[in-house]
Amino acid sequence: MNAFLDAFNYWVFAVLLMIGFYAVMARHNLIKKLLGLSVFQAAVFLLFISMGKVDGGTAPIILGDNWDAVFSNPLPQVLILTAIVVGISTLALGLAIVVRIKEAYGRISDIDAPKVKSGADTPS
Amino acid sequence: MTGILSGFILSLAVLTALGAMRARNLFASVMLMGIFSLLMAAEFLLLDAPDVALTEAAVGAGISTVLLLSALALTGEEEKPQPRPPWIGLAAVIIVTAIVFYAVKDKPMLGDPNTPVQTHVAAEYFPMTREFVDIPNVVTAVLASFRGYDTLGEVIVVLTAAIGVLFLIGPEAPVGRKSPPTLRQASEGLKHHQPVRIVGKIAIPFILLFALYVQFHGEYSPGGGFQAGALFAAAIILYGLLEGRPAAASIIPTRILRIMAAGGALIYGGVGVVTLVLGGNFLEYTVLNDDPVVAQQFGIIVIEAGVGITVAGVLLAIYHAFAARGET
Amino acid sequence: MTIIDWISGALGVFGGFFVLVGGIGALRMPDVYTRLHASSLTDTLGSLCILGALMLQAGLSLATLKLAAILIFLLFTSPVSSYALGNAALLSGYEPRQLRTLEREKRP
Amino acid sequence: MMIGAAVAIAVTMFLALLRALMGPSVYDRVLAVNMFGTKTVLLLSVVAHIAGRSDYLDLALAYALINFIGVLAVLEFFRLRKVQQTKEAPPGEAVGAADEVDERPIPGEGGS
Amino acid sequence: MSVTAHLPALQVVVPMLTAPVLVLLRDARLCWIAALLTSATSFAIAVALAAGVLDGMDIRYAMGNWAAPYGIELRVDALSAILLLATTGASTLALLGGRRSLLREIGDARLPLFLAAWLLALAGLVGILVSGDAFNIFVFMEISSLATYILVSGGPHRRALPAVFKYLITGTVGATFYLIGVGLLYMMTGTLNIEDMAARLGDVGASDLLYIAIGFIAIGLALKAAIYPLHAWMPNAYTFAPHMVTVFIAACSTKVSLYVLLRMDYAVFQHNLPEQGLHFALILMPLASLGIVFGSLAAIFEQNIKRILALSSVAQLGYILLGASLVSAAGINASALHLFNHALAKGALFLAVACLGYRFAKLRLEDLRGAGRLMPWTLTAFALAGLSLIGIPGTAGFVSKWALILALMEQGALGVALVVLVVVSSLMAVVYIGRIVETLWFAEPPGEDPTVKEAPVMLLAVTWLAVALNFWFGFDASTSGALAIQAATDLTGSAP
Repeated sequence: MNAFLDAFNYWVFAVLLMIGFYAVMARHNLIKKLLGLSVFQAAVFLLFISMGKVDGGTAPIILGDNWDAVFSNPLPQVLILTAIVVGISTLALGLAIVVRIKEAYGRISDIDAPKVKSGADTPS
Repeated sequence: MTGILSGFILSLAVLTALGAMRARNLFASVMLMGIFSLLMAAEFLLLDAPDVALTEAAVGAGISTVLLLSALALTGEEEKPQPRPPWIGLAAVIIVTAIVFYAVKDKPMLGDPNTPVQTHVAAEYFPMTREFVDIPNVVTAVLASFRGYDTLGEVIVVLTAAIGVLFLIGPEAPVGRKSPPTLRQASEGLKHHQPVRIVGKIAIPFILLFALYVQFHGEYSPGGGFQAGALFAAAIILYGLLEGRPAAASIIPTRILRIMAAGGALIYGGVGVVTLVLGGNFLEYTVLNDDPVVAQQFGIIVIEAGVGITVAGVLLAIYHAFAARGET
Repeated sequence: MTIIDWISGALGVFGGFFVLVGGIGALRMPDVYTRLHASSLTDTLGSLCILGALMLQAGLSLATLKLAAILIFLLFTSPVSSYALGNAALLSGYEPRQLRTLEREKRP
Repeated sequence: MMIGAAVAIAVTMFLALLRALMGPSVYDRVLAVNMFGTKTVLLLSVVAHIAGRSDYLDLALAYALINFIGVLAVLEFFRLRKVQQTKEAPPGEAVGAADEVDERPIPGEGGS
Repeated sequence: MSVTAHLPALQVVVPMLTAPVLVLLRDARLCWIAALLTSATSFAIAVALAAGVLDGMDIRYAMGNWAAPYGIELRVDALSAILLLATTGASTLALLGGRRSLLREIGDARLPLFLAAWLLALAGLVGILVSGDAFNIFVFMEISSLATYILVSGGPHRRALPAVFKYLITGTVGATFYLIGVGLLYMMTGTLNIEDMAARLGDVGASDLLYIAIGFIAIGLALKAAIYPLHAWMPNAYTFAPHMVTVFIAACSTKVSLYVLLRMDYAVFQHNLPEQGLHFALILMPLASLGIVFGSLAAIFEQNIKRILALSSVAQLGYILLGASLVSAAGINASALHLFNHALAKGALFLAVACLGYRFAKLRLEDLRGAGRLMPWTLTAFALAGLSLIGIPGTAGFVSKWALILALMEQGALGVALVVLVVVSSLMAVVYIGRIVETLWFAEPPGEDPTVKEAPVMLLAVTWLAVALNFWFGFDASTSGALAIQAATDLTGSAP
């Protein structure tokens, strides 16, 4: 039980990864896919930040010139800052594509499906 | 205490993510994703990563909510029910999950100070920062100096996103034939909500001030160019929400936004070119001044300014592109 | 414990209580307007108490200044957001529950 | 004492989350998000106090700002949608269109 | 320090910093000139770097002058030099010949943004190639991917949009998988520098976590490299992209992901895990073989010329992977050669297709019946480049296929079976290339269309230049061969 709790962040990483990945794979709505992608990426952020945490440590911003305190690891934080920015850039570009798809096809799901089904696609 | 709180927040995050993925109404999903971002940001803070928390909040809960809502306004918000369960997707997910769970079993425990992650490269950053850069925020030192090349890449990624959005749905982009001919008038904002308007307008200068604080205090406290740029953009977006998008565009015209987006990246890259010309390696700030520590600090301030300008320009350009699409 | 600690502790407890009441109200009340009522009122009061308690703890320092900034900002924006939300709900034709139930009772 | 307050805030966050998950109308969700944002600000302030780091308060302030902007963005979204619906629907049906703001109930969407 | 010492940085920085300038310039013609000059400069730098590698120099560059595990290190070896040449060369040729084609497909107004994205894609790809840092590779992977999405989305047909969306989802999932793998490796070694990682992984030893990290990295990169069966995004993305973009990305973008896969696996994993070579072969060899067969087979039954060539790329990537999966110096040598020669052949073929696309709106075989009679120069170029793709002696394609066959023959009975597979697949290439040539040359045209004439001179000249290169490197493979041998020596530690 204790071991379970010690690794709780990593369990949550796995669960979030699964939720996001499922939405990306299984949902037909394109915006939902992008939301799934966000969850998927957030899981990875959690993985990195969790591995940088040190027990009893504090944020790697030195207060009052006290350089000898215990600090958590700054490197994963730097990596994830970059990754978050990459995530929002991908989201913005993806949404722009979705808007264009909506304009070109009149719908944002099942674009690859055969034409026969397009009747069922109109809002009910 | 923080352990329990962290576990609680993570549980809520899982619940929120599940809800967001299950909801059939996309608007509900977007709202839940906003909560999800806030939860992740709170968790990052508990894991001693205030810089990341600030960014996640500004980006996840702020900017991406605005972008998603603008996109929803253009695409509609109901998700159609899906006819058949996607077995291949489900199978892939189950396999990946099984693997990941298997991996988790072996991971070093959370918070152990003796793992390679803590002892190898990262531990050296503290004495190195103290000796060569001498700023309190080690995250900023690593971000802007030791791994400054990555951050240049990050700025370029943001710029690429802006180029993409402008290319796809900017003013010159073609409009598909399936879109209704006149979608709506140019946004007039929340003019009829008088109290909102007054309070919002009072808030704007303070947000701008706060953005400047985050920008220039980034060496001493959580923050830096990216967060400041996002907050700056948020202030202008707030003005656009209150007074209508054209009003926001008249404060900073889209032409200027383009210059900001490209100019910030050029400032960052320009610092690298200057260091080359002065005989150093690319992005070796040390050559910028006789005193290497002062030179590092100077370099960091300049490139952070570049980051801030690019991010503000890019986010605003993207906001305008989405909001203006469909205006008559 | 000094008297300041006592006051601050009491404020913290009050704040927690109000916040909790607001949460329960937002969950249990029957329609948007009543939920809005429960959450917005207690939001303001709860924030006031908790941030006040923290300010007392922090004493005269930069932290107090920041807390004050947060408090002022919340005091202004929170009611305004609630107002605007209620206004938007009403304008969109979403009627308070009482009217709706009354009408339903009129019909067979 | 502050720990007690932190627990109360955390529980309230949970309650707000339930409201966000349950809906039923879009306004309930916005209400819940707004409430959740305020509670996060309070929680961060308390955490800053417990951790003894006043620089975390910058974050709390930023969250408050962002939360406000988020709610306004949602309101603007409602307004746009209303304009769109009245434009797309014939005048006579405009009122009916507004009623659709209520989401259709979705079975099993209770969350938790 | 002299300029030469800074070449690795300049290789990336020059296109990366010209892109924002293009955003500011708003004149299409000026932008095209600037983009072309930048791309040509990149190519010149790549040539200089390749010459340095051939001289036996160990090219490294410390960004910001921070020593390796703390800062980011760039390094150029033979394998990256080969791909640097292919990438910058393809970009330069496509830009040189493609002005009118791009103007027609993208339009005057949006061309500056498009060319900025082009340079960013170039900067991203070369950034991956020169980087020696696992996370830095991720950043540049994202730059190149995002820029490539923009390029593909510029396609004239509306189906470009769903294609690019699928590409975006797959690409992001792939990059995120890679990031997870890098995160797990970082967890075990505490470093992000690839060489340092290789050095420290020995102390960590084999563990489940390590194998899972390897799995994530391999699957992520396989998604991005469109390795069979994870290639679903690729045919449509190539088909509906603007023609010039297809030339550029088909020549190099998937290969760069493959390069990262080889680099990580050979330099980091096989170095430390004795059985890793075997695992690598066991998993990748069947995939490569399946890719070779199904890629060629699907290409035979396809109607659209661009789709045929895209599916053929799946098969050709199979060859490259097959060579690599032998885990022998000769195999890597063949792979490295084919990376280069396939870029030449596919580049030339897609350039010829771009010529056709300039005159014909639709590129289905039935729409193009008899097109060769109207555009004889184009079709001749296509047929000659097709010979290189098939691997007829005298062409570049033959050199690498022969190297592959020699490498396979070293492997005994299994190798012979695989040789049969390669030969069969080459025969299938004869079928699909032959079918195109036959339809375009011998079928009766549907009707006289007076607007159809030969493609613009510049485009045609570039196409012929690419075809000529195919023959040049077929007759004289000394340069490419020397680089490939050195790449094999670097990766496996023994000369082929």
